[in-house]
This record gives sequence, structure tokens and C-alpha cells, in this order.
Amino acid sequence: MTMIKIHNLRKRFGRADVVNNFSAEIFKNTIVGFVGPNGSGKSTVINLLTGVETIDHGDIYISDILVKNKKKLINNYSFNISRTYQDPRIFDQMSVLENVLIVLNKRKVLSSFFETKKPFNSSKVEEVLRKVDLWGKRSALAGDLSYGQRKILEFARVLAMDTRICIFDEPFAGLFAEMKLIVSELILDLKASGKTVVLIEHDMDQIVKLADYVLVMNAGKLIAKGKPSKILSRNDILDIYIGKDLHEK
Amino acid sequence: MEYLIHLAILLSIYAILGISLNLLLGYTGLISLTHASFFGMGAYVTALLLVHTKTSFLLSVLLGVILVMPISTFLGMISDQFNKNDYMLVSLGLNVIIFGLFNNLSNLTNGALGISGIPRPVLFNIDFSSNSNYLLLALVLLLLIYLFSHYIVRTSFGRVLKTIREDENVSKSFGFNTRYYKLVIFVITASMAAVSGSLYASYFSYIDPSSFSVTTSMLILSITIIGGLASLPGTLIGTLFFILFPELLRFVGIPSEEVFQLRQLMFGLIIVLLMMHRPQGFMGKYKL
Amino acid sequence: MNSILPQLLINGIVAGSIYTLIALSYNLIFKLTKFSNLAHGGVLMIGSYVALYLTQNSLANLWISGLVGMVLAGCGGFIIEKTTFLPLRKKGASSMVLFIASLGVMMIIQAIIVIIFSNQSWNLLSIDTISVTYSIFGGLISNTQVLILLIDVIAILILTALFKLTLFGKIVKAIGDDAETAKVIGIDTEKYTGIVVFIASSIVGLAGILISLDAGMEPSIGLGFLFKGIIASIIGGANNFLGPVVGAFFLGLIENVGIWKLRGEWKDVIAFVVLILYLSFRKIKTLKE
Amino acid sequence: MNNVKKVVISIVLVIALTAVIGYTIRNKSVSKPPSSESNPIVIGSILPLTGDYLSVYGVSIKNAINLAADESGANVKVIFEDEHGCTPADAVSAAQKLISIDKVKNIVGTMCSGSSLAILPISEENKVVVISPSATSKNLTGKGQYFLRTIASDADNSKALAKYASEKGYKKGAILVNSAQDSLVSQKDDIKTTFVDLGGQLVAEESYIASSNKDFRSQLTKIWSSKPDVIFVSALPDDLALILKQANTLGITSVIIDTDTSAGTQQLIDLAGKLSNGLIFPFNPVPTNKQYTDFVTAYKSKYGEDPSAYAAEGYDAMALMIKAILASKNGASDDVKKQLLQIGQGYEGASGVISFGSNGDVEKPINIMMYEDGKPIKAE
Repeated sequence: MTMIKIHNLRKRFGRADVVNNFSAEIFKNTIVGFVGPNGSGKSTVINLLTGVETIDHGDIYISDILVKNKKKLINNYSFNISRTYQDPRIFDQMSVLENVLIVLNKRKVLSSFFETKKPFNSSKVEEVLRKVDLWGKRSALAGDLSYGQRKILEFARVLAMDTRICIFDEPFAGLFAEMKLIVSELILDLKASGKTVVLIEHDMDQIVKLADYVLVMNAGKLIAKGKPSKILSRNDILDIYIGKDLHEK
Repeated sequence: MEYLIHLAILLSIYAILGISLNLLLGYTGLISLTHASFFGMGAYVTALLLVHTKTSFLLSVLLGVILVMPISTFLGMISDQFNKNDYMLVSLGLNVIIFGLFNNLSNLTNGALGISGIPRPVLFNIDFSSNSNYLLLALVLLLLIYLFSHYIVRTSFGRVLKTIREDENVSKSFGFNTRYYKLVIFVITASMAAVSGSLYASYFSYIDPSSFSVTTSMLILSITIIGGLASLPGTLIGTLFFILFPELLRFVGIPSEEVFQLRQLMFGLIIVLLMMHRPQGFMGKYKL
Repeated sequence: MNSILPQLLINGIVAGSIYTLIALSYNLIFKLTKFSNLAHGGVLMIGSYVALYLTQNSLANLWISGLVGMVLAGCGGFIIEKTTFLPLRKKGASSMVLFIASLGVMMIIQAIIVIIFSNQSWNLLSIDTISVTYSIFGGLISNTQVLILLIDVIAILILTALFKLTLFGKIVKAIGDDAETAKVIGIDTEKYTGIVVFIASSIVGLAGILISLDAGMEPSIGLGFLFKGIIASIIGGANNFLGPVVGAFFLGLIENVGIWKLRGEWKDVIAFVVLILYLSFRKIKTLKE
Repeated sequence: MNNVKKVVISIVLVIALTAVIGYTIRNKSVSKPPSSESNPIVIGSILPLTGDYLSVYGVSIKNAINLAADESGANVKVIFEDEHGCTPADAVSAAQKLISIDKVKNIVGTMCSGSSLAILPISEENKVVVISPSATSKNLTGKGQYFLRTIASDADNSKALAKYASEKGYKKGAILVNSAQDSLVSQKDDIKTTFVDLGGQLVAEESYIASSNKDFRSQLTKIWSSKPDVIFVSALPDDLALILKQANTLGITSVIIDTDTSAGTQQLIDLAGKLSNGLIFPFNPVPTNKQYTDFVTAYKSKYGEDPSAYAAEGYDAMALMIKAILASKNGASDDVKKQLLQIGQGYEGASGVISFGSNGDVEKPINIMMYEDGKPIKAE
């Protein structure tokens, strides 16, 4: 069953066709690797998917509902999507605990008005923060964390949101080895609990290890898709990625 | 002793204004210079009701709030569509416009002549004409508003406000209707300002448009920022500083008017120095 | 009943020419420093009060004291920029912190002026010099007003030439568009900002002098005129260079012609209603795209 | 977090310290002077010493008060408090401080009608005698048992001016008023109703807000388009001078009548010079009377500049206050009030002949003057 269907998507910034008629399907309960050199348009596709950018042309179906996002930002929550950003967008002048607690908040103004600090889900937050080993820093300001810790905090926030679709934009960047291990374990857990994961990453080892399926993008177009082991050994893919002369030697 | 009571009443009136603006600016990141207009609306409603009709003080305060709610909802919606810099200019504009209405609609507000003879309230057979009783009334209202604000800040509603301050788009993507949240807090803080307006009118027994001009909005802004953003006790310190300090100048021996000119010079200097070294204010937890 | 429209138009144009200088100079600084600088209103007054001091003690004739006023206003703006706003920017202060600091600077300048000159309102030309008036298409314009229009046109030409045609102008535009890349390719942005602040401050000082020549000056007027300048630069379209000029004349005309139907006490209200209407239309236009 | 606590505590300490030091200095100098004389008479004064254009007049009244105190020969101590540009809240703070800390029983002041109305509840409650040198609004009349004024309420001036205008046969009248100043607005209302009652026709009514803009040309253009015979202007001298200049550049030839007595001071002549020719205005002090000219020369010699508007009234208020206190038994307020009413009958003051009515208002002979190349002459 396809969880997300993208049909010849197009997006233009000024004169550059950052994404031109890009189509793809992402199947339910799989980990999809989304790879391609920098500036190939990966992040833009994800931004279009999560409503950060408006769609110039083309359609996106999320669990068979056509995404109509004339407004700039669709409400990801209502489409059961959560994501992280290449450069983590967390609430700097709020504590680590509050950064995660917010996603478990009541959404309606009136009900949030009567939900005081001691909500039931603080145990859920503790569980998530312990998993990513940030529980010790829970009262620290998010802005004071290191780059790696900020990445991990955003990752923890996606875990806490418990949405059907999770999109991670370079989750492994800036992490130490053992932290990478924890994150990859958690991603596998996500898949085990029925989630669909989209992973944008340059770290090929992680892609090969985690991804069931890979989409390769270059210059705004989808140039290859399939099993990671098969795809990533093809010369034409390596050419774009590591550059012709390097991998010839 | 009367003088200290008078100062305490003045402090609680401006503390209420400071706290309400802190909820708006310190917690939600909305820099609004319209606050003196809501302060004025509350004052004028109470003044007109107490002078021309027999309504009780509490009812006039309530009616002031009831009048301010729809107006602040409308103004909130207008000013909400703008980004940070335009928002501030639009809020300033709204203050100038409302000041113009206070001053020019003389058949309603008596214009520059102001409204005099506003009686002191008599509630539950306590006569509030003596300042010490009035101080109790003012402190009770300040306490209520302080606790209410303290409660708001502790709820999830308060937490959502802080996320709006930090990064509204991300907060939106989590499914929070941020426009609605901003509107609700704008109306709440406007109503608080109206309450302090009613207190002001009944205490001073005379009001005129000059006390609700843009300069008053800037005074409230300075109180909030110097006191400390996103810190309610900080606002109390800020009010203490801005209201007590000029009164202290009356005690300094030099009676010449230069001392009073120095007041504005000193305030300007303090604002600049604070922005240099402690932009979050004395006890603030949020840097602008 | 000869229609009063021509006279109102003349009054509007003269007011517009003064708003132009304020709007242009404000916009020049805003594009580089990216915050609403209230101290600019204070610098306006430095210009006019220096000129007053020189003429009052007959230290110089009108022209020289005008020039000295402009130059000192320029220095004033420059010093404020280097001692207050530059260190704040270096600390990474947000535009709101800079705005509040500029409010503080404005209060300081106003307080100093009131201590030295008191709150008395005055006019640079001793009031009883009967000014020669000419009548053009049905309205009267005094020689001081003609002088103001001339100075205004010259100032606009010089500024446009300086910022549109010269290399200096292009560099300033580059900094305005994207300060980071400008720094990357080796432009000393702070030096250029300093120069632009000096020029803009002397222009706003000139505006202060023209106000005190034409209508009258008082310490509490600086902020009011600055707001008009800010509104003019916004409604005129801040991105192109001559936008504020269009905005300024539009605002001057609306305010003065508006009095045909409304009373003068609504003047400030008109200006801000125009601002809010403009911003709302601009917002609706962007939403429609 | 602790350095924040340190900062806050140190600031609170500083504030407390200055308060204590200030308090002690103030008490030492006021209550227990070592000199053998009886305690000095303590008189409070609330005036706009800072803020906007009003402080020009506030400072000048302060000088006049000090002048009266020196000339009285009595041991008088005057405590000046600032009402920061006639804001009612500041006036009340000043009054509270004077009454409860300095234990003042007599106040010369507040300059504006609004702030006078604001301090009345406190001053009446504490039986403090208040004499205002410049609050002219008529809804102050009879409001305070201990409230007096050395300036005629402008209602009578405006009525006299309207009568003068209609007698001179001016049919079409126009109005230009500073709608941010309460006394000027009430003058405008009085002159408007009286002029229309006497058969005059009001052809234009224009206004401005003083501290925001000094360009009155468009309002004057609109007025001039209806070619009025007379323009009633309610403005203070510095705005009035600019109005005269701009009216001149617009070629306006209608007669200009200013409704405020402040037009009759040297300040206007200095500002407007020749342009003041033909300006008609109400004035109470008979310019030729000795007291006025002595006052102006004494003021000029002490302060090196001419007194601004309302200074003469301030001078008289202080002089009367001191005389009444000296005459009264140990300065009890009721007695001081009685003395004031007695002394203040036909009192030849610098601001004209003062005779207090029972309600504390003063009826002064109203002179309608006109400027003739810088000299005020009686307008016939």
C-alpha cells in the first residue's frame, strides 16, 4: 500500500528548476533512503511534502488524501507527519523538557488552557529523553546544547509525536559513533512499530544498513530507485556522488 | 504615610499594565504599543458610567472589559497579519488613532477637557474614598491578575505561547492554530489593561486623553523590558524602578528643574546601558 | 469662491518635500541596519538646534549655520552608530533590542536639548521677517518655501546620483541586499555603514533645519516627524531608491488635502490610517499570489 | 541565576539608600533650622517644570513665585514639585508628597485646569488652601472650599470678546483652536456660543494638536476660503506667533482675536514682533498700572528675561498667600482662607485688580487690548 504518492512535482526558485516533474512512491511501513548530492533538491521535495514550500505544479497524496496546500504551511500534525530539519529548528529559549513536552500538548486553545504542568504524558517524555540520553539535561535551555545534542533533541521530539510518517533530514550529522548506533536502533524500532520512515542522509553506511528502498535524486530529477545494495554500486550513481575521477582510480 | 500609600496604588496600577504587556511580549513575542489605548478605554468606560449613571464600580470594570474584548479582538486580527517590524508600527499607529478618538470625539469623551468628579467606589459597604482602603482594592486586583498570569504561564497554553515566540512556523506544523492563540492572549492582556484603567480613573477622579498617549505605551514597554521579559516578578521590579525612581528625585535636595530634566536623561541612559549588557532586563529569562 | 485646493496642494508639496528627506535618509539607514532607528528623530533635532544656536548668537549667517548644522547632525548620527548600535550588532543583538536602545538614545538627545534650549518652540528666521510670497496657479508660496523645494530637489538629485550611479552606491546596495556575502567578498561593511549613516544623518539634520525654517521647531516634534518619515518610506515601497520620495509626497498631500474635509486635529490619525490600509492591501496582495 | 539576584538586590539597596539620605537632608533643613526665627512659612507649589511646551510657562511662574517670596521679606520656604507637563497623575503624586511628607498647608499651583481638578479631592480633604495662577476652566468654579484663583475664569473673557466682535460689526467668524489644551478648548466653546447667540455666523472651525506639528497653513487656508471677518484663535503665545506668521504668508487679512490672556505678554512681542499689529486679546492687568510694570522690571532684573504668560498671576498668588498666612492665627487653613478673602478685595496686584468672589473665583475688570507696533493699547 503506498503511504505517500508524489506525481510529477515541479518547483522553481527564480530561474532554476529545483525540482522538475519528480514522481515517486513511498510504501507503508518501510524505511526509504533519499539520497543525492547537495543541491539535488532533496530538501526541497521534503519541504514541499511538509508544506514548508508551496507546490508550483504536481500532486502529493498522503495516505490517499490529496494535499491541497495553498496556504504556506499545512498542518503536518493533521496529516500525521513529523520531521526534523537539516539545521535543527528547536525552541532555543525553552528547556529541553518543554521542547518535547509541547508536542504532547492539547491542541485546542480552551483545553490547553486547563492542562497544567503536571500532565500524564510527562512519563512519556521521560521515556523518550532517556532513550536519547538527554534526560540528564532536561532542565537545560535547548539553545545551550551542542549541535549533536540539538539534532538528538529534535529526533526525540519526532519520537514523542508518535506519527505514522517520520521524516529525518540528515539525522546522523554531527553525532558521535555510539550516538549514531542509538539513533539507527531507534529508527529500526520505529519501523518495527509500523511507522513509515523517510531518511535523507549522505552517510552511505547508514543508508545501506537501514533503508529497504532507495530513491536517488540529482538536479531535481529522480534518476534511480530500488534496493540500496543494487543501486549504490552502479557506476553512474557513484559518478554523480563521488565525482568521476575519484572512484575511477 | 499617605504618600507611600499613594505610591503603592500607583505601583499596582502600572504593575498590572506591566504584567499584561509581559504576557504579550515576554511570553508570546508580540511587541505591541497599543496598550495605553486599552488602558484608556477601561478608564473612559468606568469614568462615564460612574459619573453619569449609578452603576457600581465592579459592574463598570466588567463593562469596561466587555467593551474592550470585541475591540481588541478586531485590532488583534488586523495587526496579526504583519511581520515583527510592521506589527510594531501598526500597533503604534492604532495607539495614535485611538488617542485621536479620545481627544477629538469631544461629545463622548469631553475631549481635552477630560472627565472630572469620578466618584470612589463603595463596595460591600466599605467606603473606598480613603486611600488605604483603595490600596486594598488595588492590591487585590493586582494579586488576582498576577495569580491569573502566573497560572496562564504554567499551563500548556502558556507553553504554546512560548513556542510562538521562538518559532511560530514550527509551532504551526505541530498543529497549533497560532493565530487563534495570539488572538486569545491579546484579548486577555487588553482586558487586564482595561481593569487597570478603571482603577486609574476611579482613583484619580479625573482623566484626560494625555495619560493614554503613545508615551504611556512606551513607558509600559520600558517597565516590561527593564524589569525582565518572561518574568512576572521582574515586571514588579521594573514598575518599582520606573515609578519610585522619579518620586525619589523629589527628595533629592536640589530643587531646581534641572533635576527633573535629568529624569528623562537618566531613563534614556539606563535603557541604552541595559540593552548593551542585559537585554533580557533585570530578572528576565527571554532575550528579545 | 476660489477653490482652496491649489493652496492645499502647495502646502502638501512643501510638507512632502520635508518628509522626503526624512524618509530617504531613514530608508538608507534601515536597509543597512535592518531596524527602526528612533534616534534618527533625535539627530533631526541636533541639526536644527545647532543651526538655532549659531544664528541666535549671530555666530554665522543662515547659510553657514545650516551647513554646520548638517555636518554636526551627520557626526552625531555617526557617533551614535559607532558607540551604541555597532557594539550591539557585534553582540548579535536582535532588531527589537536595537529598537529599544534607539528609543533610549532618542530620550537622551531630547532631554539634553530641553536642558540647554528649554521647550520653547521657535522659528529659525525671526518670525516677523515678512516673507515675500509669489502666487502660482491660484495658491501662495513664500520664498522660504520655494527655497525648501529647491534644496529638496537638489538633495534628491545628489543622493540619487550618489547611490544610483557611483560604485559606492552599488556597494551599498550589495551590502543592503545581503550583508553576509558582501563581507565574504571582502567589503568592509561597517566602514560603508558608517559613511551611509553620516550622509543620512546630515540629510535628516537638513530636514530639521528646513522644518525650523518653514513652520517651527520644538523638542517634542522630532519623534512625530520621524514617524511620518517611516510611514512615507513604507507606503512608498522601501525597496527601490525613489520609493520613499513618492511615499513622502503622497503622505504630505493626503494630510494637507485631507484637511479639506476633516479638521486639523485628525492629521496624525490620517497618516497612520494610510499606513495600516497600505500594509493590509500589501498583505492581501501577497496572499492572493 | 545568582548574579541576577546580586544585581537586583544592589539596585534596591541603592534606591533605599538615596531615599534615606534624601529624606534626612530634607527633614533636617525643613523642620529644625538652628536659626532663632520662628519656623519658616512652608508653601508648596506644583507646576509643569518638565515635559512639553507647558514647562516654558511653568518655569516662568516658578521664578515669579520666588520673586514674590523674596520681596515679602518673610522667612518663606517654597517647595516646588513637577507635574511633568500637566499630567494629572504626576500632579496628584506631587500633591500627596507635599501634603503628607512636607506637611504643607498652602499650595500655589497646578497650572492646568485638569491637574487642578485631579488634586482637589486630596487638597480639600486635608484642608489645604490652593491658589491656581492659571487654571481657567469654568468647571473648577465652586468645586473646592479651599480653592482660589488669581486668574479670571476665561468664560467672562470669551463673552466680552464675543460682545466686542459683534459690536464691531463682524458678521462671519472662524475658529482655530489647540484641541489638546483643556483651557483653550473651553475658551473656544464659550466664544463660539456667545458669538452665535449675538447673531454672529460661524463659517469655519479648525483645530490642531500642539506638540505634534507646527504647520497650521492648511487649517488657515480652509478658514481663509470662507473669508471670515474675524478669526478667534485659542492658542498659547509660541503657537500664536507661528499662526500669525503663517497667516501673513497666506495673505489673510481678517482681524485675529486671541481668546487667551497669555497673548498679552512680552513673550509674544519677542516672538511675533511686527506681525502682532492689530491682534486683539483679553488682558486683565492694566498695563499702565505701577504694580505690573514694577513686577516686569523686578523679574527682568532678577532673571534677565521677560516674564512669560501667567507669571504675573503667580506672583500675585504668592504675595496674597504670604500676606494671608502672616495675618492669620498660626496659619490655620480656615483662617488663611478668611484672610485671603479679606485682603483679596480690590487688591492692586501685578495681574490687575483682584477681588475674590465667595467661591474663590476672581472677577477682574476685563480689558480688550490691541497691539499697535509692539505696544498694547485699549481696543476701542
